[in-house]
Amino acid sequence: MTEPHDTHGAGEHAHAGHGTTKQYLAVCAALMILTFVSFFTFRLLHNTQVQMTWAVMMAVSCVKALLVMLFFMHLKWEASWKYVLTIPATIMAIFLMIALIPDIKWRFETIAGGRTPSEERKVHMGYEHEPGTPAETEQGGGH
Amino acid sequence: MAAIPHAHDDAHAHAHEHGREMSLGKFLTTYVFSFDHKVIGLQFLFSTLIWFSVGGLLALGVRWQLAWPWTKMPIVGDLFFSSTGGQISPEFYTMLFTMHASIMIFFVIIPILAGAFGNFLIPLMIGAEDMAFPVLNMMSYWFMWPAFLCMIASFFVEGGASAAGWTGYPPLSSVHSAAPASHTGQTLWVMGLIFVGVSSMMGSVNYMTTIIQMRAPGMTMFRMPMTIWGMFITAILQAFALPVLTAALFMQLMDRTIGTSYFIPEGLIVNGAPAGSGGGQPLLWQHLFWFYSHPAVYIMILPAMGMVSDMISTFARKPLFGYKPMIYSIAGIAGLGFIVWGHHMFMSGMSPWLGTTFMVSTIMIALPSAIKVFNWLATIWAARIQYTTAMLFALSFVSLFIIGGLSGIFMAATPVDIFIHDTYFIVAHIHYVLFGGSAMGIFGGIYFWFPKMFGRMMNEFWGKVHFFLTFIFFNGTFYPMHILGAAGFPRRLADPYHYETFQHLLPMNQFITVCAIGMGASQIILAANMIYSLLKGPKCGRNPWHANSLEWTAPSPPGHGNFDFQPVVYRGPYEYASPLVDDDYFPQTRPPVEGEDKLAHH
Amino acid sequence: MGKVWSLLFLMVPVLGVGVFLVAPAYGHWLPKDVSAHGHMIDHLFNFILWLTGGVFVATEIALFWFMWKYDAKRNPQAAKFTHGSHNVEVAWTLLPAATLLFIAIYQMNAWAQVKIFKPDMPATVEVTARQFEWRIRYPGPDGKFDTRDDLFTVNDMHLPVGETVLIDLKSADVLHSFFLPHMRMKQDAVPGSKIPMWVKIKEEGMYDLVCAELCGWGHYKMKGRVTAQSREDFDQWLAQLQAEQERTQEPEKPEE
Amino acid sequence: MTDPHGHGQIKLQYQPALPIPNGKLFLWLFLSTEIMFFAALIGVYIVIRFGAPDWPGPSKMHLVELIGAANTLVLILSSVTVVLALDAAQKDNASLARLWIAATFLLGGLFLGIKVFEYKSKFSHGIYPALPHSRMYEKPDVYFASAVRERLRVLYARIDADRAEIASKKTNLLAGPQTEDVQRQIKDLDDRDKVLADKKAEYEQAVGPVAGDANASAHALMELSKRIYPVHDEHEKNAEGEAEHESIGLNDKYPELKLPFVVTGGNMWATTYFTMTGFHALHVLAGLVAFVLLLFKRLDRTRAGIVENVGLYWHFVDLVWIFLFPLLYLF
Repeated sequence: MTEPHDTHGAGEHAHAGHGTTKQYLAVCAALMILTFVSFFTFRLLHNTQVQMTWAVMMAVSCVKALLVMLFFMHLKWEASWKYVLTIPATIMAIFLMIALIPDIKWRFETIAGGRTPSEERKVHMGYEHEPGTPAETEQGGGH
Repeated sequence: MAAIPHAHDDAHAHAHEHGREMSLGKFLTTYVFSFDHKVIGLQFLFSTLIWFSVGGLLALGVRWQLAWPWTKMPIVGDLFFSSTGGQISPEFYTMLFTMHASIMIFFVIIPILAGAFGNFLIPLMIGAEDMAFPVLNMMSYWFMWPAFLCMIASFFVEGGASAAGWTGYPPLSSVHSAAPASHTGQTLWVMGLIFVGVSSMMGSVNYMTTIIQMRAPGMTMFRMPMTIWGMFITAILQAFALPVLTAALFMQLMDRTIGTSYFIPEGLIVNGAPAGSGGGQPLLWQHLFWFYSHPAVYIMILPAMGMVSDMISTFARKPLFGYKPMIYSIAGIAGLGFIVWGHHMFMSGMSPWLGTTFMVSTIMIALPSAIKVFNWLATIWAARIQYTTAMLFALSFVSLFIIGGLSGIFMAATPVDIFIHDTYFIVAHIHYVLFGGSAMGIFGGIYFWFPKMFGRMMNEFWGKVHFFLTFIFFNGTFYPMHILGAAGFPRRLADPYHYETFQHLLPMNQFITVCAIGMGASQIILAANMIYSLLKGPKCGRNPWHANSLEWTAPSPPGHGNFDFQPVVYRGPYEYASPLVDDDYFPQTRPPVEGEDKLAHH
Repeated sequence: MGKVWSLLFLMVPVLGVGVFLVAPAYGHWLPKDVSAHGHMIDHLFNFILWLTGGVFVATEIALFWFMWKYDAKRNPQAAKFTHGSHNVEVAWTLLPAATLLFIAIYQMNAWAQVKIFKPDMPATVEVTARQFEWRIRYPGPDGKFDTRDDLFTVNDMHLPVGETVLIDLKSADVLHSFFLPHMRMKQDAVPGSKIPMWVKIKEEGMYDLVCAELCGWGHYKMKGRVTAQSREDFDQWLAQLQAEQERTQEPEKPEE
Repeated sequence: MTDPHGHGQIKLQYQPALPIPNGKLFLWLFLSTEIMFFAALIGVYIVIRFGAPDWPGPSKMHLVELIGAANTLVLILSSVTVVLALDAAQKDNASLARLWIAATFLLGGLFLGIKVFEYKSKFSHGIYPALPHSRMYEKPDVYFASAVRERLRVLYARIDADRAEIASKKTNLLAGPQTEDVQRQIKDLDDRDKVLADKKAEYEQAVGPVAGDANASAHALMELSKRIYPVHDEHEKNAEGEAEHESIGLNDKYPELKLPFVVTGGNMWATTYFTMTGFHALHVLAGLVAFVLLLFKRLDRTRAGIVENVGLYWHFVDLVWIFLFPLLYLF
């Protein structure tokens, strides 16, 4: 193959809209460090402060996601259309997850009827003695 | 800049006719595996109309059973139930209404609006030669076919087609032993819906790109016809809501095939056998399903609203009243549409506190719909109405949508919903919105754009007969259902007269069934009219209705590439009865006249 | 033809209202309400019916009138060239908004009474739905569930009138819905959960118990019966049930 | 687009709203739909995870956090290489661009390879997405007990069949002439028979009588499950240190046993784990296919747009993993 495009200034400096190799490597290093931060948070704190580690790890993940989007996906250098496309999607995604969460609360309050989950499990273990089980429903109407 | 053609310029209309002899390969690429948005749109149109008749026949089966329970069902009874004297089984009845709803929603209304009209109209109305991604567009049609095949196949597998309701609520839909139809039929149903989802997703992304990037010069966002706005917002709704349904469908598929239990709770005993490993939550499906399927209700009506706005303005010979408020209310419906899904679940066992939240958002979504109705009414106020068939269907949309919209307020009111939830009141409401609304809009759209699609006019007389019968029989069928619902008549029962409470409602059900049969029969007129006009209808020029929007400046039917000149847009699409010009219409492409900028609103 | 079409559209409000006026006279209406809370629901239903009925008639008549008056064939006047009016738009946005908000707030109390403010009392009866029957369990003389003297019936529920009863709803297999049209009660039964319902019945009688959520092929025949009776009759019935059960049933396994 | 009808067709002009190519806009819109897809999966995971009465920690499920972290690093590296490929393509350095794409492909392949290794280690422990393949049971109930009994029955039947075969061979040999060779063969058979008999006795002893007892209590069955597949409460592990990791169950000691065991919440854990990583892996696979297609092209400046779009997709795949890793491995 010939190189017909050489005349278009192949060796020129990077586009105005893009980062330099150095920047990319720096971001990469930051991502790796952040990965280790969440990993060691888990190792050191998970047994004692569960909620805390969850919060830290989610925060770290959000920072990582932001770094990837800003630098690798070039959003840092894009025009303002980036807001139109990314913000609604992000809001919808977060909204969906938040909207599902009341189900958890519901499950704890109504299903378990105020019992703790482990107590609820004991009820399930004794399930054979509740109505609707095979032992008692032989005369049932199902076909 | 190319010259702007005259409205009745027939000279170019035939320039694009195809040669008589055509090789098989060329036939395939032109009419079957075509990249042309118009051909794909027509493929969608004809496929969905065929499914429309299938879904309608299934509905008549449901109606027969409700009017004359356990008697010999015509045709079906002889074919499959001769051993019981033609009396259908309750399993079959359950299958009938499940497949009726599934087909009508996923194979008719959604693909006919977005697939057929969206495909055909979007490039024409914004002045583009085709969609942004023609190959993707073709794939979006051909991805419907695996879905079609799944649905057809499901009727013939053991146990029959899906019978878990179109909502497919688990555990009934995800446990094999729960029902005879919960075997292969339900799996095929899930797979069919996944294919439909993939198809719609391809379409919606394509539409969005096309509308954002491929508008003709001068066609600003606020000069787009309402049809395009409806399609655009629908595409956004689909893009955000559909993936959630796809994910949920995959989960149900896994529950059904590899034994996971996303939606199967602990300790479930179905038909004496334990089901799955448990640990899932049945309500989770309902949340995910309605997160899509409530916006889907708007996916099924917003494009029709847009089309109706265009027809009303055209035949009222008057600008659309409140163009921007119309757009904002469509956007408002779409935005609110994402936070109201819980109103399908007031009785589902969801936290009643959540019910209150969803009630408020649901009540408020009536507001943008009300604004739209007022605007339509204001559009025909002080107008010069031309009673074409398309206009009659558009006006009936308004008339019937008022009923469908108002009956929604009953359901949104949580305490009232306690009584009318899962009764025929709901059935009446959904049909007033989907048949009285969307389907009437679709019929109107067919009469309106038929000349553009095929270059021939449809027969107006028979069109009006079709309208008259459909309108009468439609109301006869669905209006009494409000009364049934008020009497507590539950839906989805093979034999409601089993309960003393509902026995006195039998005569009314028989009346409804007679009307339903009449309504089904009236559609034969439409089919005959379409076929006859396709072959023998009078040829029409570019702009038979003297309408403003861009598609009417293209040849009828438009050739490859749509436009034989470069369209440039100078004004909005609703400049009828403008004092600036002598005609009562003022096409978007006509160069500006003196004094226009003073009058311009947009 | 414009006249014909306008009149056709006029039939919608005329017959629409007519049907709603005539239907109650023929018994095609809300079934008789026998619960203490039902009047709230019926009142809201009627309130919304009158409100939406007014809007319905007004808009449909307007539609008819515009169709009648502005027929191009009979109307020599030119169409009015207008793109809308800001003030009108604001008016017909705010007015419905206020009305809708009023409806939303007006009904909250009824919903809370029926579904949120659970009375603090032990359950009178536990209902477990399964394909295709209602299994009903009473706590027996000791007043506690999950004990040896629990009383069972199928599809035949008895409740005392004049006092609030708490019903626990469960499901053994798929979704069902506990629907008592005469008591304006409806609640889905969800497997894996226990959902409380409460009601105070005002009148003695026998009422249909309907399954209102598709539960399989036999959904239509999942019919139960609620017998509302005085406290004495109810207690007597329970005693009789207990006697029957002791005679016919082998002793249950003791609880763990 | 070419015109098949042969008459002159004008090229229409447009007025795009956004200053980006259609392809890039398409990709961003497509990614929006993908975000919703994964949001649904993650939302379901959160509901099930936090709604579950009990949820097994990573160590219970043989999930090694370090491997997950390593995989994260692999994906991050591949994100860098693909962005460098784009850089090279924009500078019209086609050969360098191809090199970076090849590197990305290899890293993506490495990611999938590690994933396959992880899946295999799950499968080898009897952890599958769900019953009936999975050998995990939710609670020590009758179904668990009968599954253990059924498994033991199959095992014992196999041993008994082998022993019967040995016995019949021995009878045949005894019937013939007793040469030295035959003597040795008989001794061989005796040894093998003894090994099998010992093994069965060993199994019987190890499993204990609980499995055979139809009325075994839930507690006894739980103890049996712990012998088969030791699980530790998070609190136990905390008190006694990490050493508990090493304790060996029957299934580890005798890999051929493949006995069922009880892990509360284990099946839901496996379901969500396999679903989420599985859909992610499918996306990785789709990316790899795209990279292969790119490798056949000359990646000069004219194709920088394609490289950018594929790169955007690949970064999105990376993005999803950034959230999946802590949610699945560290929560």
